[in-house]
Amino acid sequence: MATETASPGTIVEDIPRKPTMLGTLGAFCRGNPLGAFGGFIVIAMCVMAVFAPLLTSYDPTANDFGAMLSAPDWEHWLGTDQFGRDLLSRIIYGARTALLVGFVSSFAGCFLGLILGVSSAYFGGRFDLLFQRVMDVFMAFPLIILALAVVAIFGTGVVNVIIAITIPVIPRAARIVRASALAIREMPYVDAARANGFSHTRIIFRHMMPNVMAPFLIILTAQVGQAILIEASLSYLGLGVQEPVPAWGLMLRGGAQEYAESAPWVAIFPGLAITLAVFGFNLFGDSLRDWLDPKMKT
Amino acid sequence: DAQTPKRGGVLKFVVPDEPPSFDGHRETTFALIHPIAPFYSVLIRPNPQDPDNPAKFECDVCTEMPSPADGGKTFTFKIRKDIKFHDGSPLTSADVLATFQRIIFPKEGISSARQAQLSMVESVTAPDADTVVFKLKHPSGAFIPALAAPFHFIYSKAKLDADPRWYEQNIMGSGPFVFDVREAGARITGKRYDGYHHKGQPYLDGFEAIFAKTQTLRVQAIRGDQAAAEFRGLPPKSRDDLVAALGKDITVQESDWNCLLITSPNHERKPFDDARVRRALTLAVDRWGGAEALSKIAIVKTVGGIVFPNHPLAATKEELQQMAGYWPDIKKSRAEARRLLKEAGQENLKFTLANRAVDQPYTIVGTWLIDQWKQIGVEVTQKAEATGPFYAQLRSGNFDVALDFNCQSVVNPLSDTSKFLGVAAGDQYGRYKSQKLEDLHAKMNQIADVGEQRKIMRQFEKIVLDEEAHNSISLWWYRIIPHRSYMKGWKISSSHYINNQLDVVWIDK
Amino acid sequence: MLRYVIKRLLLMIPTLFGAAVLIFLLMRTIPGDICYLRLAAGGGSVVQDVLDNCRRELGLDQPMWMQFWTFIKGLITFDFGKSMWTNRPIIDEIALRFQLSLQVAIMATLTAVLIAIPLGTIAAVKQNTWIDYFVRTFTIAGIAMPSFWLGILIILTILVTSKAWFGVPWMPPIRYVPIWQDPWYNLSMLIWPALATGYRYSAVATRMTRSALLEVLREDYVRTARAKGLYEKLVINRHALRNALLPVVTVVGIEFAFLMGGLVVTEQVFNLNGLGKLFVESVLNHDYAMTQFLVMMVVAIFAFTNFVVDICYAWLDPRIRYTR
Amino acid sequence: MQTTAEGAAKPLSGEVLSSHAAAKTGKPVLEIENLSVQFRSSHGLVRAVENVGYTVHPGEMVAIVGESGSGKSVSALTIMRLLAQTAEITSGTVVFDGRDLLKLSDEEMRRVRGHHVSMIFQEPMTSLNPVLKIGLQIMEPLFIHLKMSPEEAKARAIELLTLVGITDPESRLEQYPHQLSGGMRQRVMIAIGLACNPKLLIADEPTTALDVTIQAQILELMKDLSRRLGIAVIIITHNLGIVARYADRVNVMYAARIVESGTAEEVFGNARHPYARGLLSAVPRLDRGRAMRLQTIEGAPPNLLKPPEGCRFRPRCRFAIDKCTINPPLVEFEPGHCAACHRSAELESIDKPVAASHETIGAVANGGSGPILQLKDVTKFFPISGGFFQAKKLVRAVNNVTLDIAPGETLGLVGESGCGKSTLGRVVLRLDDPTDGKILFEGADLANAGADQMLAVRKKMQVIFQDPFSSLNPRMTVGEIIAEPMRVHQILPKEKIHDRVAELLSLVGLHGYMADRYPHQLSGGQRQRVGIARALSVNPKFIVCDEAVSALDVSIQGQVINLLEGLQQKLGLSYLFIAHDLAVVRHISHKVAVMYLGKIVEYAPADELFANPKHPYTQALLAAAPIPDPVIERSRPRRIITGELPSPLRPPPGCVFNPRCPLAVENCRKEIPALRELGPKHWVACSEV
Ligand SMILES: Nc1ncnc2c1ncn2[C@@H]1O[C@H](COP(=O)(O)OP(=O)(O)OP(=O)(O)O)[C@@H](O)[C@H]1O
Ligand SMILES: Nc1ncnc2c1ncn2[C@@H]1O[C@H](COP(=O)(O)OP(=O)(O)OP(=O)(O)O)[C@@H](O)[C@H]1O
Ligand SMILES: [Mg+2]
Ligand SMILES: [Mg+2]
Repeated sequence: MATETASPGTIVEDIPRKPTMLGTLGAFCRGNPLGAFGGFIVIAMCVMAVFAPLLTSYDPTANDFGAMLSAPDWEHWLGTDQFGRDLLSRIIYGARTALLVGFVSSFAGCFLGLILGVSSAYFGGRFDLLFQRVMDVFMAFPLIILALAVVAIFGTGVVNVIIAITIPVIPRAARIVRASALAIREMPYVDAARANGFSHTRIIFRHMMPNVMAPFLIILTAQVGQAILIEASLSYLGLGVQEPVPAWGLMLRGGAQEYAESAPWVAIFPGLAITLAVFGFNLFGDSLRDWLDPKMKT
Repeated sequence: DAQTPKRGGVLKFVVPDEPPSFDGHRETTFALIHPIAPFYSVLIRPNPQDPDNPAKFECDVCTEMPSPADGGKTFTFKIRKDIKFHDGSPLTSADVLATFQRIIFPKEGISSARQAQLSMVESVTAPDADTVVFKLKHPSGAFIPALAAPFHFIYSKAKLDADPRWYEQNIMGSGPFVFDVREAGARITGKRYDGYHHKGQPYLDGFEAIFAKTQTLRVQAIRGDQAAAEFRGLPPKSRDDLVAALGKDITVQESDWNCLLITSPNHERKPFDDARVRRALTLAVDRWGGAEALSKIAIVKTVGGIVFPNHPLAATKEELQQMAGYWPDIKKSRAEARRLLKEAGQENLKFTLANRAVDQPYTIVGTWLIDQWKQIGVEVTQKAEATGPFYAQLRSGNFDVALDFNCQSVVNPLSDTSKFLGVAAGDQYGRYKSQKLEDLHAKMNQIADVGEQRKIMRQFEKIVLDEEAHNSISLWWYRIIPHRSYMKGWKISSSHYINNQLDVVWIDK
Repeated sequence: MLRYVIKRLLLMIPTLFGAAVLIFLLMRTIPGDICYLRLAAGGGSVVQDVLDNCRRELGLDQPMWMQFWTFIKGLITFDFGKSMWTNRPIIDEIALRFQLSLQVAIMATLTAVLIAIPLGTIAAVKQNTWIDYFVRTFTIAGIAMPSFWLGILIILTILVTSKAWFGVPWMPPIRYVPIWQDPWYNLSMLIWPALATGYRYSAVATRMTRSALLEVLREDYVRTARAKGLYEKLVINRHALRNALLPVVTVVGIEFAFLMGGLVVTEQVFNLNGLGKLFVESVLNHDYAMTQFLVMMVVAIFAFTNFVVDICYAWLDPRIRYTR
Repeated sequence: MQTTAEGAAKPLSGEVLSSHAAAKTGKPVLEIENLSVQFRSSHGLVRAVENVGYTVHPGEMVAIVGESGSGKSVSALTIMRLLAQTAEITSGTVVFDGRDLLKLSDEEMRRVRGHHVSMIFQEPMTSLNPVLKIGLQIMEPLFIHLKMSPEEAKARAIELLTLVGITDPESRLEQYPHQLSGGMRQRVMIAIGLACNPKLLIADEPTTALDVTIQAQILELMKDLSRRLGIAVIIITHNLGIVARYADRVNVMYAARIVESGTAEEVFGNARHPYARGLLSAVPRLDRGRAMRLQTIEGAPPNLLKPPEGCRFRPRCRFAIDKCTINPPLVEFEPGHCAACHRSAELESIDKPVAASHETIGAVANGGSGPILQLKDVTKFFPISGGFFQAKKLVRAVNNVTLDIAPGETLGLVGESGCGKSTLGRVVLRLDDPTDGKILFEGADLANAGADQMLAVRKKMQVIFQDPFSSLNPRMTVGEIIAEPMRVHQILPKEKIHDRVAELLSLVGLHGYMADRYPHQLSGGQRQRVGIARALSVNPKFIVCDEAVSALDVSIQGQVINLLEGLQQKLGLSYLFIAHDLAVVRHISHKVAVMYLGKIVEYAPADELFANPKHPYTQALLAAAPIPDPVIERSRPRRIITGELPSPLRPPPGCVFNPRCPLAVENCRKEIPALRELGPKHWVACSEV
């Protein structure tokens, strides 16, 4: 019977099953305590953003001149700012802005970069060459100037800040994605797809894109953190989201400058919020990188 | 100060911005005055020891303040004979003439920023070497204050003849200090001019104007003694911090400031074409309560009308409280505001406030206003932008409501209030036209009697702020100058443009 | 080799041209007007004639293509023209700022490298121990802190501790003096931003060192080196680190280029009169000539740094150096 | 089993040391006893090596063979104590020269490594440090262990390079690894290993990554050195041919244990463990034709995370009995020949070759119509942007190839790595466009076919790639992978696709339920079957098999070859079968073309070619390929070809083979020989035969 070519009965069934979600999660946490910590921060932040109204009873924009710059106490856990607004509630609502800007801009930017990068690698040749030149231009272009110009053109406000942050993300994402897509393009399964006469779109979307997810996820998470930081910097330069919208960078603009010493909580807490969030995303992305990189596995 | 001034020392001070050129006739920014004014003399100026007194202009290069002749239409200035430019050439009436010709009647290719303020001048002549005569088209109370503007540096005719634009890139005046170096973006320094015509002055060996964009940094520079002062004005909290940190080493001078923020609804855009809506917006604002709170966090303080608060032409508190938006009872005001909105069918009004992206005091006041409007159910978002795009927006009329501002040097209400005239004046962005206002303004400008002027001014103010609510005024600015106590002889004024020649300033270390 | 250099230099041209087109269009899409901005600084009124006059002087009344041509011609002939805002030659305007930016960039890069390589190495060697975790946390914290916040904290700390220790608050100088004129003064000003920036920038380089080294440590030749019975120190330093540093060089090079043009926020915080500040000012002032020049300069520096990095790479890596 | 090496082997030179004499008399250099190693992983403990023990004597070459993952490398690395940090040695001793290596301190161990024991690894391309000069890398151990001065070290390095047969050693010292060819690099590795005159050399798959001709050169060298210098060698490989040709003793490992050990002749001639027997019979033989099906071992190796109870081979064993649930000990049933099987004594009698294994393969179902595929002067040049600093160059990957394939026929294409086989395959599939020439598929030229025409052709022409791991999209389930072409090309109505997938799966010997799995959940052989099923999904007439079995373990390779042959019989498919393993090609092909540096040098019916190779290169290739039978091997003449493969960037002028050709004459350097028909359908491109 050993000679029968295809006798299903003899195939040993002891082969790896797809690991469960929970199992994967557990493995990730065990292998990357730092990454798990980062992930925890990220999740906490999302929870904060979603359930903001439940977590605080203060209106983040309501002025209260009776309680200007009051230090942290039982009433205002993190104190108030110069308008007497509750800092905790502004930080909690600020998570919304941060996540909105962070997620939307990095998702939009990374996805556009993904499509461009993969297409460029797939088509290669002249298209790739031209594309690379364009990417070079954008890469070399000072990021903050690009953002500055976009905000100057479209004006301030959340949407425009998102646009401003998204544009520089595209070439960065595209470049990284392209690098791995070039390797994927040489994979036999892409050749097999081509040999099957599948359309370019199908090969790009169905066969290549899902396989550059690892680098994609990594820059995605890193970019979320980066976007939050850029948003803060833009606010600091007076170009970002505007008062009275609760946003972390903006809180540092008015606050950190004048009250950093006499009312340090105004500067400390939003700064910590940004740092912690960016820290969380980076830590998570970093560990994801280690985890997804087959070479890193011991 | 009873003390006798000491000589010596270099005064370091910080300036928030760098001037684009050195030409005072052409530029309008205080950033030019702070580092450049010490190099030049002017014809007349506010008294450095009492800069806010409207009656106390004093001569710089002239011998004495002239009395008006010809029914207030002719002013004859005698020029001092002992004045030399820094290059050694004598300063004569020809130089003064050339200077004011350039300012009032600029030749093709020359930019003059304050031509309009001196539009009442018909001619300037110099009959002899030490006489300059100004002839006006009509008598005007605005003339002398306009003439005393700190930008009217006296240039050398010889230099102007050789190159009318020479002064844009070069400095050569007859002021207390001689130009030393300019480091692009970093600093401008001057050395004492020994041949200065006010004898014994200046007291300083020199000065160093350091450009520093960030406000916190300027405060800290004073604290760390990298600079003795900043002459624009710092927020109250910074003052308190400096006082707390430095105690007697810091001296604070404060004054009302001839600057105001103006809420300008765009009359060409619905629903702001409706006076009821505009009135509702001004009624919602609690100026009396806000003044107290904002003065702790922003460089604004005094509640006022369209005239600089301490000026004789300004409204008194009682007069103010008659006007919409200034009523003592804010509840009543807001109730009225809601009623008006309802009447106009704008209960759910939402709009965008166009503002300058400058913290002090623009965005802070903007943020406060937004909260005030929220109290009558109006939802406002702020769009704060860099000055360039901000102006572009105002000029194109592509905005709902703007937070415009008016900042003048020498207090001169007759001229300053032209800001509230119709579109013709060019810098009134509310886009309304009112013949009535124009007539009132013209009338007010052509009579000499202060009592009459005041009456017309009240009518004018009532129309602008209350009846039509073309504009509304938030709070007047408040200038706080904390400086190192060793800097002496400098007196605060109502404008960051004036009193910055530094000839009377000295250091006591 | 020469061929390659020429080819690479020629390849910069399309990049530069692309950047030229981009910045030219970008600047002109930003609403606002340099003349108005200047004439209305105090909120006063502006006469149309004066405005037109100013525009004419700056050549802003000319058709777009003409303005573009003037710009490109200037670039080709190395005649960079005058700043529209100050009307002074651009070269004079930037000389001092360039010096400052260059010095900060060099100091920050050095700081970054001095932090990154030892930390990255130790983290890789001690992978998944608390040392590794500490290094990663430390470096990631660097990029996570907003630079302006870090800057403010640094200045405040200096002020407060100096007051506590010496009785008078001390503040780093706010005015740049070239290092050869007064090294002490110069360093006491620039060391802070350089440290802050270097720390921030070290994050990427540390991570790169760590991951490159981790990869290299799994390479066969490292195993070979161990199999030869070499001392562990030799294995790491001679065999592993040399290979791992190649990608780090690239990253550091690119970061250096970014530093030359992108220190906008840090410069504001420490009042550095550098290119970043000039950049922001000229964009906000609508100083087309200056902005265009600066962008072209930064792009050129970027392209050139890349080129130098490649050359270094080739020089460091014999595989590239001698390819056939 | 007393057939000694002296009798059969033809020593190349130097002093001859009888390995068996030493084995009998001398003390072993290395004695491993009861060694167990485990790895901690996120999924649990992997017992990679269990109770392994063997001895090695001076001058002896001991081979360790076994399926991939059976613990060969781990057991070797344990000797060097170079295991990953996650490894734990749970028991055992490794006594080398009287000392237990496992008990030495790190520092003492370091002094042993490279000095007394050295190791050579599989990948010559990556085993040398790319940024250090060869000289330094050879001299390092000399400095460290022997404390030589630079001059002494240099002299020794030159001596070593000469010893391993590298010409011009002095200037080589200044070169970097990338400037050497793969074979030379491996020689340098050997030189490093020999630097301090070690007593034991461990070679972990030292030639797997090399071309067959180069592989033979390296192994000859090692064998020779071992004899001359009395060095004990442990060689790890899964190439049984190599074992047969070079090894004195063989240890067969299966699932972390040694299941059989003995002299090469014993194990090959008289294997006592069913796994060893299966392994041997699954190898296609160069000396046997296409007549028979291969015997295979069904199933996949066990998962070491939870190995089966008792005998680990039990689930795959044809002879398993109840007793096999008890772990069989390794019993020495003849002196020096041990096996771990309860039934090893009776194995000889019960393992009668099954009838099926003699089942012949049916005749070619040639419908008599014209060839399905004809290549005429097909040429493919790649312009590459030179090196880093250089101008563009042309890689002449395929140069004027003319071939044809009839329906139902298999054309084998052999040649060393980089000779252009894959490129030819890709050009046929139009994955790359040919530079020149005609590709006639069913009479229509594809070289210039438009998109529509190609689409039609693509349904008749499919491909199976070498690497089962990378030729399936890891993000799609098996079902999706197989169904996709049918769905996209609307070959079947939607509702029928599901059934067709199941049908295809069973056709290639997989279960229907596997359609829901992802590729990583399948074993290598199963994955390759999925690849075949995908190729079959559009009912092709012609399949390009580009090294379709090269990456598979011998036992699985046998399964796949049998499957391909079966399908050909059933469906009348034609194959272009690309491989470098001559035995495999011999087994499966009707016709064979031999390629060298982009050119076809010989082209003939398979049996004719193997029986009567004409071209000197073909002859060399056949000579270099070892046959897994020590008896035959030792009687075979060795004609090891010398020289390195030239670069396709700069092919030599004239006949591309001339620099390595024993027959080369002056004319060969000038004229490019054309293909001549020397016998019936036997074409050769050589002017000297
Ligand atoms: N670092 C490691 N961590 C976990 N498991 C490992 C590690 N190294 C090897 N293994 C496992 O140990 C077992 C034996 O591996 P080993 O490398 O010895 O196999 P091999 O026989 O050399 O195979 P191949 O022929 O593929 O080289 C395998 O199951 C492998 O997965
Ligand atoms: N896309 C390409 N660009 C440049 N050169 C190429 C390209 N593809 C293949 N080559 C070169 O063409 C030659 C033939 O390569 P090919 O892959 O066909 O060899 P092969 O015979 O299949 O080798 P192997 O047995 O290693 O698979 C090689 O020298 C290779 O480097
Ligand atoms: Mg192995
Ligand atoms: Mg191939």
